[in-house]
Amino acid sequence: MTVAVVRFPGSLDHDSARRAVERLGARAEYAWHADGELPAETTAVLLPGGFSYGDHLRCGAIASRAPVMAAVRRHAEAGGRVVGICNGFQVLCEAGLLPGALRRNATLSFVCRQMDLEVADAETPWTGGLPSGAGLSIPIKNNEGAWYGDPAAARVVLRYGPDNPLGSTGRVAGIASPAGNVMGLMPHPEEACDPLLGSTDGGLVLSGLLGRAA
Amino acid sequence: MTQVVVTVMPKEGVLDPQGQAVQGALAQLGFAGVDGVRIGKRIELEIAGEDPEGQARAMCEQLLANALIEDFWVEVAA
Amino acid sequence: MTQVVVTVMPKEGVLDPQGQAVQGALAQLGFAGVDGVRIGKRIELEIAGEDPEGQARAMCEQLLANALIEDFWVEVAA
Amino acid sequence: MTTATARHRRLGLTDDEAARIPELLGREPSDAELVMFSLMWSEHCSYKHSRPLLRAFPTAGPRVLQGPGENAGVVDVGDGLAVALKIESHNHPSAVEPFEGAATGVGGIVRDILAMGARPIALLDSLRFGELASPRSRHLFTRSVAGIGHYGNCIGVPTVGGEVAFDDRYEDSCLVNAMCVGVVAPEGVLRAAASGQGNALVLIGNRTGRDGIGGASVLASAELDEDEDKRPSVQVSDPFTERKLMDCCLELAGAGALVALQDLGAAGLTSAASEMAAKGRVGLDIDLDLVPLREALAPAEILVSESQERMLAVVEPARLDEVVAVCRRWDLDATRIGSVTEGEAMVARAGGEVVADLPARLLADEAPVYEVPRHPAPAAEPLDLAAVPEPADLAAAWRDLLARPNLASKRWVYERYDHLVGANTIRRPGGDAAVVRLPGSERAIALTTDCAERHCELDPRGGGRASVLEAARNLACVGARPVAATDCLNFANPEKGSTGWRLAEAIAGMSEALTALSVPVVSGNVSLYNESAGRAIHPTPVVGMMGLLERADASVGQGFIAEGDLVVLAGDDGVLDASEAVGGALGRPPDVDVDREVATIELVLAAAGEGILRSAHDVSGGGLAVALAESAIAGGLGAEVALAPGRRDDEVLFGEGGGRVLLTVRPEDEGRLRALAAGAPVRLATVGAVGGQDVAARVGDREARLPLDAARAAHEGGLPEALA
Ligand SMILES: Nc1ncnc2c1ncn2[C@@H]1O[C@H](COP(=O)(O)OP(=O)(O)O)[C@@H](O)[C@H]1O
Ligand SMILES: [Mg+2]
Repeated sequence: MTVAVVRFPGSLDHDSARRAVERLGARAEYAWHADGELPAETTAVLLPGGFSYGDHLRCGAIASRAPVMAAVRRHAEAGGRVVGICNGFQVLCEAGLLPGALRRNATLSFVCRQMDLEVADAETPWTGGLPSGAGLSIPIKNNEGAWYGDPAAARVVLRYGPDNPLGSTGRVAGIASPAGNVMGLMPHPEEACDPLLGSTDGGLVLSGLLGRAA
Repeated sequence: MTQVVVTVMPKEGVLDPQGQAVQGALAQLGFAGVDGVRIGKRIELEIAGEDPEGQARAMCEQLLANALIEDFWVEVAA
Repeated sequence: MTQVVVTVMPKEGVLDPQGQAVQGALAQLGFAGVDGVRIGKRIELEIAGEDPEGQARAMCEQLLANALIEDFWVEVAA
Repeated sequence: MTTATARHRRLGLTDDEAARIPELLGREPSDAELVMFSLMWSEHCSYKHSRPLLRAFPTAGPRVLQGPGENAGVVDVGDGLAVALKIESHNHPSAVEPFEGAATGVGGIVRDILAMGARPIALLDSLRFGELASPRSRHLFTRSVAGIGHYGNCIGVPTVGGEVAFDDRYEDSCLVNAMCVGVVAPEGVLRAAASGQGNALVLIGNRTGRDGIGGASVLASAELDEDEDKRPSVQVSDPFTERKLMDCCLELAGAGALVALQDLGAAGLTSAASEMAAKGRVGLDIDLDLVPLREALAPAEILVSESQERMLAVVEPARLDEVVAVCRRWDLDATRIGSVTEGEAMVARAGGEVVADLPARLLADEAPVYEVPRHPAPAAEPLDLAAVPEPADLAAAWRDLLARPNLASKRWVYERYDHLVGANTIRRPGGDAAVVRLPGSERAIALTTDCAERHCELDPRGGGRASVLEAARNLACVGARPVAATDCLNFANPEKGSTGWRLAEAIAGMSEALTALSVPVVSGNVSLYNESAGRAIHPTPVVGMMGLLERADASVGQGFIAEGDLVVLAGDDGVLDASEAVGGALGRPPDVDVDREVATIELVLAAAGEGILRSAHDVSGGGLAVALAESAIAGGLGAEVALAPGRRDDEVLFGEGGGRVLLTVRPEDEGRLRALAAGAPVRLATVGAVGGQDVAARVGDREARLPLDAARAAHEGGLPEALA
């Protein structure tokens, strides 16, 4: 198992993501935005959080056009697992690998807060086999985290509880591709993989990177 | 070099929280009769070579605008 | 209601990181001859009552623009 | 008067200073040289009014790898790791344009840490504004917070702590201080001293524009309401470039490709280059035509531009290509703009002409030094309680205090900051101090900023002691032993009234407490002239302090843990003098007994070390009652306490000071706690127990009781409501 953690200029969470993946017993390799290929042994891809290209124009827009994204697209289209976290989610939507778009939070401010999430779809690899309605506690930290789109047209995997400061459509916190192999979420599982930091629920999400391709 | 202006606005019907907030702030400042505030981007560029307008449209489709939530138009300085 | 458009752009000489980043991205996408990219805001509003242009200027001075780093202008729909 | 003298005055130089320059040079300065002197000899760059006073601080210690004088201080924290720390002000720029001013303040302090070769891992912000009833203060506060958040969030350094206070005295002169902390291997510490004749001088990062020209001398060294037209063009922050600069410089430092590194801050290239040359006792030959520009600039402008997100490196010629390649990979400009030369001359050329040629030390080290007048302020009188109305309803007064912007939860602020990025934040904002794991180590550091400005106003020496002791107490409350401090001395005009005396007294008081704690000051910053329209700020010596935890998993929180735990109060009585309850700098707090307060801090550390502390919380603003409610809210558990009567009930509940800490322990551990205190000058009182869904405090036969929900609503709602 080798997870390619993609680095763009302005990526911030690549190192925490790498450590979280290694905690799960997998290898992590950085992939560079300017390269057209992923590391040869890549079995899954993680697009980490951050402010790629300074969040200029639209969050994730510039990164979604970077050379490495063509390789990520091929990996996804071949059924390979891909998770995009926060800015990585924005990149996946901008790249058209997931439906919808992420817009300015309803609070019109950055929000850093521990959030209660619930499993909306237990059939994807991204919730560690928890039943629908099961709860997770994972922090969010973003400025443009309000998912906007048609929930019916998306496979909603995680929802916020009643407290949805971002104002995302249908309380959406994370969605997957129809086949379930591509996942995007605003909460930060890599910040919730260590008991010392208060929660380990993030490991359930990231364990989706380790399973066989769908 | 041709001066080109690209304007990108939130799509009709897509609500614009920032615009609403500004409208609220204006009301607070005492600007009573303000309505329908919408906030978009103005992107000024200098484009070399053939068909600057066509190039600008291509830039919008490939990067500058997100068709799902935004409309755009291109003006070329006479 | 009068349709008014306020345009706010970074002042000449003031750093425009957003414009820089977008210019770099366009070059990466293969749009070679692009230069002088500057990005500002377009604010559309409907204003009721007397002298909509004057009102809009007042709004810019009080809220919509930051005179230290931004220039603005106001257009009133004919 | 000749136009020449008119010019030096416009540049902010006194006639004496202007007269000194030809004496030092043995000739008249060129125009560019005069501009360079005016900036380097400004208060902001030269500390000419404060340098003699700063010598009073204790700066030595077994852990100190780098004390004051470099871009940041560095201390050894064991486990093969060192920590760089520094706090700096960006007050005047934030008053002019709060968003960009505060944002570029963060950028500047981060580059100071970067210049030491350290990876920034945490930020803190210490803020002061006028009362929130004032629209201008609301604007300055909300926009400063937005700017700090924008920058810190975007560069991926967590903002883990800080403080905010609101007082009329900051209405015209707000304070925005930012602190940064970074990690580096002891052998990897970089310094700013240039060396190696023939080595290349490389400018890395943003292009140079007209940003903040004259900023150092004008913005930071003159009262704001003098000459509006002196205001420089505002610096716009570019955190995306800063992040690339961080990644790039750390990659270069890690590869050992840099001989020296220095950030470009106040006075831009002039300051960076002259300090590198002076520190290394070498010369520099700079070709200004090679500096990448954003717009056409005159040579003197290039020399002093304060364009942000730039670093200056000294590189061996053999490694120049490698350095440029790494910068390109990070999409950053890297340009050789000059070389290290023999001798001590800093030479700047433009268009083939020499525009400046002078010994760098004249700029960096030879600034005039002034003894500030030290007129003692008349001693304040203790509060006459008879003149202070006693609240009829103690519970209502308690709830009101919890909702005061100065005491209410600062969640509105820190939820706007990414305080988690990096996945090392063990104790988040909202407690007494943040706890951050040291990457790749079992150890963690604790961080806090504190200042008792109202106390300083009434008694600068006592307030100086109190500021240091509160910081140390905040660290002890999370179980961390204080190991190093950085300070930002925010004061009014030192040439006027008693300000010079207050500055000296505050430094003396801080030094007494620091010495008693064996905590050295390893870095700091001075911001003077914080007054305008005749309104001067309180003396505000902000203390940033770092503590060390040998085990990252051994930290203590402020929230109650379990029903039945005993609530123990350690420390002496508080008073209403200078308290939030009386709402300002009124009265005169009693002398601060450093030894007793240090003994209490040592007791808390000992108890934490033995693992018997269930919770610990510093008793600060709002006194015991507010501390009790905060621990209850944080733990989601109430408490019932009974306090010794004898003094006025509101003073018992809401009085401040006394170096107190509110502890909880299991009943079976109370004896052990008392044993640890045996023989030490610490007063311990078991005042009650944790339990229920109310916080209740009885004084004699009078009781104040708040349902936990009501307390939480007041504490969480206070700040948002003041801004609504
Ligand atoms: N400006 C700020 N930025 C980040 N965190 C803050 C800020 N202000 C307050 N906090 C958080 O709230 C905590 C409590 O604030 P406060 O009661 O003022 O601290 P104390 O009284 O211990 O000095 C601080 O220790 C810090 O964690
Ligand atoms: Mg405290």
